[in-house]
Amino acid sequence: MDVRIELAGVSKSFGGAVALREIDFAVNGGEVHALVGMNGAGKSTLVKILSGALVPDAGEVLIDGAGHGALTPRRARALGVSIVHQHRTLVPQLTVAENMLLGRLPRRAGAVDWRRAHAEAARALAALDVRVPTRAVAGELGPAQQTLVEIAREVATGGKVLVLDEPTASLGGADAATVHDLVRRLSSAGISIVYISHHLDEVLGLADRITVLRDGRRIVTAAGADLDLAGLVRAMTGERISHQRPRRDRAAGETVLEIDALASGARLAELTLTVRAHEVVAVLGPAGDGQSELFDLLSGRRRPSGGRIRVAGADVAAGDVGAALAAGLRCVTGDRLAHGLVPGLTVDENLDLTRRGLRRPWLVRWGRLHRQAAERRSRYGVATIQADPPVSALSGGNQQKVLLAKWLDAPVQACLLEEPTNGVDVAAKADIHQLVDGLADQGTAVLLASADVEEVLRLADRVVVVRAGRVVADLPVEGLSRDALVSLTVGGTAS
Amino acid sequence: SVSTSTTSTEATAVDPGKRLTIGFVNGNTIEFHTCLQKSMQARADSANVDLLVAQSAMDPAKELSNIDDMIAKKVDAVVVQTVNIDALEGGVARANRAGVPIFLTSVAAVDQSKILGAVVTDVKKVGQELGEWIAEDTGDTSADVAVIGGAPGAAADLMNDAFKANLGSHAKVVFDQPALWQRAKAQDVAENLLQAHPKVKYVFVHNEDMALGALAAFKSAGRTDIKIVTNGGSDAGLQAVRNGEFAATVSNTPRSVGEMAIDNVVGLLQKKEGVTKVATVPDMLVTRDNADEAPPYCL
Amino acid sequence: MTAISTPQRRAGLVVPPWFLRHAGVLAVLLLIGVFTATSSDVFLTGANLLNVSQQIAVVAVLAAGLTLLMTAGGIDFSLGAIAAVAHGVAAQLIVAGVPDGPAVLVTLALGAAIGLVNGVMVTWFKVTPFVATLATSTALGGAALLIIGGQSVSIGDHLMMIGFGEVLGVIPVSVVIAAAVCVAAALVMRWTAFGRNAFAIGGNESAARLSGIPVVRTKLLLYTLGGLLAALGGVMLVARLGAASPGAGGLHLELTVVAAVVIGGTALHGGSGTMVGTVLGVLLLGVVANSLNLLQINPYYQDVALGAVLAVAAIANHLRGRRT
Amino acid sequence: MTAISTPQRRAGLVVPPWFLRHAGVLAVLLLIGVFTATSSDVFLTGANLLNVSQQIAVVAVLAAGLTLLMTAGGIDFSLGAIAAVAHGVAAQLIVAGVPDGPAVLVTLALGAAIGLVNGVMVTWFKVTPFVATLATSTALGGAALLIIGGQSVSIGDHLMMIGFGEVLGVIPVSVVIAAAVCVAAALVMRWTAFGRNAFAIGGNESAARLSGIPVVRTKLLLYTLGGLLAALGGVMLVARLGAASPGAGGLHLELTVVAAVVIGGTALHGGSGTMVGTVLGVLLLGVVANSLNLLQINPYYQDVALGAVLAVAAIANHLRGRRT
Ligand SMILES: Nc1ncnc2c1ncn2[C@@H]1O[C@H](COP(=O)(O)OP(=O)(O)OP(=O)(O)O)[C@@H](O)[C@H]1O
Ligand SMILES: Nc1ncnc2c1ncn2[C@@H]1O[C@H](COP(=O)(O)OP(=O)(O)OP(=O)(O)O)[C@@H](O)[C@H]1O
Ligand SMILES: [Mg+2]
Ligand SMILES: [Mg+2]
Repeated sequence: MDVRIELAGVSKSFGGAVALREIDFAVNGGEVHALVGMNGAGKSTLVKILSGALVPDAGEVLIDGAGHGALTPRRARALGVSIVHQHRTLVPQLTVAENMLLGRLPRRAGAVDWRRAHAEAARALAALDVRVPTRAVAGELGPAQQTLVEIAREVATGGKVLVLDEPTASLGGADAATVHDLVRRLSSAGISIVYISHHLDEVLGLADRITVLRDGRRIVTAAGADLDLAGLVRAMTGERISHQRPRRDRAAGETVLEIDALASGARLAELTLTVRAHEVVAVLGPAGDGQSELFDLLSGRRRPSGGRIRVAGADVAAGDVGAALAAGLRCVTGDRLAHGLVPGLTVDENLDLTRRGLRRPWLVRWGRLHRQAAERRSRYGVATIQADPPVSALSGGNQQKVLLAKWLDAPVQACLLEEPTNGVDVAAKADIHQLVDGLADQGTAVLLASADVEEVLRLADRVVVVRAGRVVADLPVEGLSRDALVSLTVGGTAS
Repeated sequence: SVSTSTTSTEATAVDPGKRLTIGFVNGNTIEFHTCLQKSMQARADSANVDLLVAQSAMDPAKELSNIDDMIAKKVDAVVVQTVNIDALEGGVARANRAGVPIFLTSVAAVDQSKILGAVVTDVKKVGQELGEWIAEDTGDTSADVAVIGGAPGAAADLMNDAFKANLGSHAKVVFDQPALWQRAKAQDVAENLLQAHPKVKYVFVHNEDMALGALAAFKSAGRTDIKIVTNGGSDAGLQAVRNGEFAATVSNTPRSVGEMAIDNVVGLLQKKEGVTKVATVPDMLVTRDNADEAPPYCL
Repeated sequence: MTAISTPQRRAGLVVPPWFLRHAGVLAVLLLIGVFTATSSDVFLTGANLLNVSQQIAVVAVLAAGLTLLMTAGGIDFSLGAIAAVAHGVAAQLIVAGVPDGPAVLVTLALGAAIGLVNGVMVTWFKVTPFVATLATSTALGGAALLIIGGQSVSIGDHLMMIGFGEVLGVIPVSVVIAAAVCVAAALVMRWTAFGRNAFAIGGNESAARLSGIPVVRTKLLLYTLGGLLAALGGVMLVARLGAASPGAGGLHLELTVVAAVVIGGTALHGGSGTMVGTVLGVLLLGVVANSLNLLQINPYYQDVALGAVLAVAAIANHLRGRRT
Repeated sequence: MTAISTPQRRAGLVVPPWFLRHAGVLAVLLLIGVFTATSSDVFLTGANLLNVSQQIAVVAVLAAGLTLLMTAGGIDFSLGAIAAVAHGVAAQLIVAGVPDGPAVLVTLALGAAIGLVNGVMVTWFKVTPFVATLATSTALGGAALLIIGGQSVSIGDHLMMIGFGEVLGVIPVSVVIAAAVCVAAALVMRWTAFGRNAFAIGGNESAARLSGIPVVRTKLLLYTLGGLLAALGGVMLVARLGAASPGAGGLHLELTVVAAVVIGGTALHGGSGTMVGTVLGVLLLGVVANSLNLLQINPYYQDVALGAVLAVAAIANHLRGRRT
């Protein structure tokens, strides 16, 4: 088999933090090459280098044997390397056909030949057996269909190497299976696929070869057939025992947070769970499978289509941000820049926002605000170069700490933490874990939505596994091994 | 504290040997105003007077600012072609307080005690002359008359009232809409007029620019029978009268207003004998017969 | 290709999609039309309807350019001022003895050049479109007066063909031009790669760039085209008036154009827009003005009514948007 | 709190941050000031500077409201029209015999009510702010003329205090009012929860809402405040003119206000803005107009020059933005 694209000794670091170290990575023609690793292992960084979005600090990208120093996304695409990002890049207002042929609509006598465009798009879709009407408006498609259209588009543009970065992260089981089928067909048609996923069983089912990254290093590259789930998990997580679970001597108290038959469209079907005081409950599931709805529903951003939320025995009005806050429920988003922080305002003021939203004071007392913020900052270890810079000037980890400090640095009844260590380095991660422990110690009921198995093992007292919007398992963490938990999480999607 | 107004008329005569500086605050950018400015400039040059000019672009607040700026420049007098003929109270008060004489052009009625002087257009007479012309033209047959006005205001009302009062018993005003001094708007209004009142025989348009717009509308509708009477005396207007496109117009030209304004301001400042404080612009009813005798509109 | 049944088909009724999309504006238009027709028997005469179409021809030409531009996420606040400059330049060229044809061509080229300047400010210097074109609009407003020296400049019998000519003995040439421009714009938006690229840029600029769409070039062309059409509007203006005159075009025209396009459902943030909508918007404004005139309503009420119609149409657009 | 050394301190020079932020506008302002001062000895006289400040007082009052609103990501295109309506209403009330005080209060209340209507359209009906206020602006433009019947309405000696009064014998009352409004707005933006909430909403509406900040109420208040200040501007206008008159306020004032705020560095998309910047923007426009007058520049060139200044300031803002 010929090598289509190759990374030779590629390194990349961001502001001193090394994301990739001397990576060698090759993709053969027609193979499905899976890339796995824990969060922050460097997968996305690697494929960004492949697709020209990032320039490596050292090493070389070889496409069909030729080296490319200055690869840009456009150039990579022209050379047949394209990427389907985790966030969709369709033009939402345009039809499927047009999105498929963006920038290269067929023309006859200068005019767009719509009949041919639709025929071409339909043919390209049909060739991949993707059943999406070409006249449908892209923005109105479901997430699975959007993914399929995007994959089909990249194939149709002549993609010989297709990078799929977590294509099934936000899809349910059936939709994921459609994507798997597509991937198999593509590879049998001779297209090379780089497949990133946290669903290890789907990786094992799909991949011809698997490369495992850990902390920016390539740990192993092996044929899919030579690896099993346990071996893969071990390769990913390594021998580290840094995330030792501290000895727990707290006992769960009264029930504080009750979620009763909460439903939201097709994504969440009658989810029921309770969290008691002094307890950390992790909701675990394939990424994007139901638990991503929790934030919108619990915070009051969106109204559920059914079910109730109760805090300390009292109903919380549905779809009302103020009611959720007043009930002592704090929801910390996993998307800090979209829903958590105001990037243009300073750190100290961001820290004061929730207090202001709750107390509704007339005046802002800057002196007190800065004093209180300074305490919070030191408690949460927010490090800045300037005195009080805008949040947008902070590193990701520091932004995350600001986010947590903003929401949790006052006694709360219950909280939802969505990916609380998103984009955070190891030291900060440990700090944040201690903070969450502290919350539970104080009596807060903590609901944790995290895709990071290590983190769940480290923090949770109880694990609730959700699949297709329903609870399929509810177990105490005590006695669960890491590998067992990984298997539990990633094990069901292909069945 | 508000200081009391001192009227400029109490000031002493200016030394005839002194080179005068006059500020001119113009109110709009349409043809009348441009010609007014040109003729004032020419007359000022020949009278050895410095003329400073500012443009208010139909904004009363800007007009006041312009007067302020003129006062700051310590001009000997300010001539104002106002944006809104009857809305210069603030400006007059300011000039009075600063002791700068203020002189108005093209106004209808003024409080003489607070100004140096004025050149007034006898809009009543314009309306009356045109009304009488139509009354005579209709004779004993009845006729529908339409008015396409500029913008409502005291002056327009005076002109319109005089026009209507002198139409005689057979002519009747059936349509009266303003076109805000815009030629294009006048064209639209004229088109609508034809739709609403196809039998209209006479149209009084408040100025010639708008009248030309109305004329274009009538022409394109093939209506050469409608008689247009208007006000102005511009070259295009006189030409239209000569061609029979306008039945009549009244010539009261910005050229004479401008020249009179400079002459009278200088005369009043130097307290020359025989200069009238409030002078009336000479006007002339122009029809095809006397079109060649009409005075030039512009320089 | 499976499951390609549109909701309309399912309902057993074939309604063209543009009809549904513009139902709000159409309803308002119909309402006003019916009301005026019952109150004034002139309204529905052929002559009056021709008048209306003639009165809105210039607005339609400018609106066509703006629709394209706004579809791509841009805006041009200087179109009215460009029209004012163009109508002055055309008149002065004709007065200077340049034959009609070349005079018109030079004017159109000038308009395009001004549009290009807007485009350069927006693409190269990255000034917000609103701010950039507000600046040029101000400057051009002064330039328009300078060009005609603040006086009416009569063009005599020139450009009669555009101003008063008729096709087939009834349809005014200006209406034909406006219709041609609108149809052409609709075709460009639907059938050319350039037009489709505008949609892609307005909908998702970074996706468009990654797909190899020449974003900067397309934007420059759009602003240039906007300027060109505004200049064409200016030529039509001077032809209709028989003279260039201070106050023609400018801000008032600009706002009418923006209002028409927005009422027609083109989004301010780009990515969607139709010429059908824009034409309906232009028609609505024209019909409202005409009917208020025919009904002899005090012109001051006309602005009040226009504002109310704008507000109602905007809210109707929103309500329709929420239902889907 | 460690490492609180700012880059400026390190450089050994204490420069206030607002200075750096507005260096572009300040430079343009200085340049024009110096040039005018050397060419005209009138420019720097106390009388002239007082004139300038008086001329920009109304603009400053409206700009203060708009700055707050734009900081929260809104825009109000109807402020000029509200001022026009207010100046007419105040005049008519006074003519009808209402004493000055109550007349002013009623006018301010009316302005606030109109602002509230804008706010309701934007928050409840979710109409884009630009479109909503363009509609009200059109309607109010007509209403303003209706109210005064299209004619000047003289208020005689009324409101003399506002129009011509002086504090300490030199400073005009209108300037004192404008300064008070600007200082108050700056204080509101810096020290009140309401003002800070506006920043949070403009910076990230979703985050603000999730933090429990009353987004809808804050926006309604902002539009109401904008309307109130516009009405105050209208009262100052009628007091200064001594009469309500057609053409005062309206679109021209509106565009000046928007230009001033934008030049002052307030972002069109919200989240940042300063009163210092706005005051500098207002000053710049005022000084440009004054100096063009003093230098006896042909009035038509004045608009061209103003447009050029706007463009230069916008590009300067962009270049400064890119450097940091
Ligand atoms: N633009 C950036 N600036 C700074 N650090 C970055 C940047 N991009 C990635 N990193 C860091 O590089 C490391 C590798 O990140 P990468 O996104 O490649 O991880 P990943 O394996 O894709 O993780 P996940 O499974 O969470 O997507 C992380 O520590 C991350 O914080
Ligand atoms: N633009 C900036 N202005 C001020 N301080 C900054 C800026 N960017 C980074 N910093 C600070 O510099 C330090 C290093 O930043 P950097 O982004 O490299 O961190 P990082 O290694 O990516 O950390 P993390 O893993 O938390 O994302 C941090 O303390 C951060 O607060
Ligand atoms: Mg990743
Ligand atoms: Mg980082």
